[in-house]
Amino acid sequence: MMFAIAMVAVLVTMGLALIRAWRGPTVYDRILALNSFGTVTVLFIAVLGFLNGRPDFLDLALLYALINFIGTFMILRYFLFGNYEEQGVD
Amino acid sequence: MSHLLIPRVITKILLPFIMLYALYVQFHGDYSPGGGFQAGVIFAAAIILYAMIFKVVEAERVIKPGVARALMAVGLLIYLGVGFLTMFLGGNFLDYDVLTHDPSHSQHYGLLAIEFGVGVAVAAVMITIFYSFVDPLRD
Amino acid sequence: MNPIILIVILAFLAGTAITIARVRGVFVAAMLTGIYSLLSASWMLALDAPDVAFTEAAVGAGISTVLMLSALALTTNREKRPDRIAVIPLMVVLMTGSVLIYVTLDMPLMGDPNAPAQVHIAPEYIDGAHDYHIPNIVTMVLGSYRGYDTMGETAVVFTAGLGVIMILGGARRVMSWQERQQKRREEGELVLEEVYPLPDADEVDPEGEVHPIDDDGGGAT
Amino acid sequence: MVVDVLSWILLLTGGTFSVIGGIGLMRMPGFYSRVHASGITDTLGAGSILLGLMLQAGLTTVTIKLVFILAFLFITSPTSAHALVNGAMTNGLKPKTQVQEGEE
Repeated sequence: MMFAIAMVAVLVTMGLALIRAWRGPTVYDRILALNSFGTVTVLFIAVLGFLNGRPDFLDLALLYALINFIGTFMILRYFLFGNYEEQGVD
Repeated sequence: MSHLLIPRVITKILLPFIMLYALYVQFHGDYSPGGGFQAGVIFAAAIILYAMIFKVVEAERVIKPGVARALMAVGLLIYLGVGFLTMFLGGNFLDYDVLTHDPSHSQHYGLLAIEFGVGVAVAAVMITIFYSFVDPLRD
Repeated sequence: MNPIILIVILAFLAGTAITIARVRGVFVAAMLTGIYSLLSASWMLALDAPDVAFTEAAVGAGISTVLMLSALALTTNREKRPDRIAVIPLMVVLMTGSVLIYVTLDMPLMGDPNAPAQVHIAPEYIDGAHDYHIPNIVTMVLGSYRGYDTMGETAVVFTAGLGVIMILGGARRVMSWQERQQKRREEGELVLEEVYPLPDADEVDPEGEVHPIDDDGGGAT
Repeated sequence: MVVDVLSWILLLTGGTFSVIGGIGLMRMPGFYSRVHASGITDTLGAGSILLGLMLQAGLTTVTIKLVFILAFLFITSPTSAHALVNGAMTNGLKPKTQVQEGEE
């Protein structure tokens, strides 16, 4: 039961972060939403394992945290610290 | 001062753990999700992270482009080599049972060997593709 | 609970796909593709396929986003706005989609014990993995039963690497940047120092922290 | 029993703060205030939920993995947020000081 409640909270947060990623309005908001979404996905996997009674797949959560970090930095590196003229509102 | 100071410090701290995690995924593939392909990708991601947060030149000092190219072939050759080894020992191509006396151990050894080959090949290919993509930008 | 999770995630996937189709910034689209991959990996995990989810997260969300961004850095940032709505491709997509949906009606339900895959081949895999004491059946199937297929896949990855080398990197790119710079300086051909001042060996910060090259975008640009 | 109650409390707190962070990410005006909101999800929300799960798992490998995940999240997400804000600031995104009409 408690895992179900946590799962609902996690799914709602995922949805809210996704809506921010869909709507923008600036690129920075989208990157922020991506970062937040990644964190919530890690939580999603952890809670899902407990909800199904088989918390064996936490390796995946670790991988997601890692990929999220790398992905965010990759985007930042190309987008913000690169020499691109078109930043800001897209 | 560079904008990337804090990311650099954090990346320095994290990189060993990322690589260790890649090795865990590589060699624990018999027991948990994962295997050579995923491990190779994670390892390549670690190198790419290093190249992006520091510089591509720095990463090229760690793994030279030529070495990455050679490892591409080496990975595939490890896989093929296991196949030919089993043929040499009297079995069929990629028939691991002949590797040792115990079939269960043979399976484990064979899987470890081919997963290692896959991991090396995938990591080298990803790093090579990354180098090829970023290289023209610098000139 | 699980069906609800699946439906919610599928709804998220649909929304992300629509957003990808609507945005014009190519970088933003690549980023949203990363979100899409992460979501589909979560969906696969909810369907009890952790190995596939692992691959999807590592490859789809990680490496392919990275490589996509690196490739996009070679081109422009903006997608061209199409002159008109392309009718024929839309028709093709809609028809293919409806055919696929129609086909799924004939497929066995998820988890159906009488599905051909479950009665025919799966028991053999499970018995084999049990006999050989390998807990992860997926690895077992990949390495042992389908060893030839996996070898082919490795060869495909290798070929992909070869293809990229042949298209993007000529023979000269085997040298690292510094070696090439050195060679050019020796040949008196070109001096890039004015653009990217190259530090001498003894001027390089031992920590490798700050190089002049960094401040205008560094290696990425 | 005590452990169950504790993990109920932690999971509820974590869930609540996650949703609060999500709502903030959704509703806050301007980019910089949204960073603040997402920080709540990343730290208090994630931390509480993972702690609650740890209490449920007991002393097993699962707990160790959860500790690793928590440590990883606590290191990486502030770094990402820092780099993001730094990049936005460098690229000249001005903080929003007033809510303007007709915008969200």
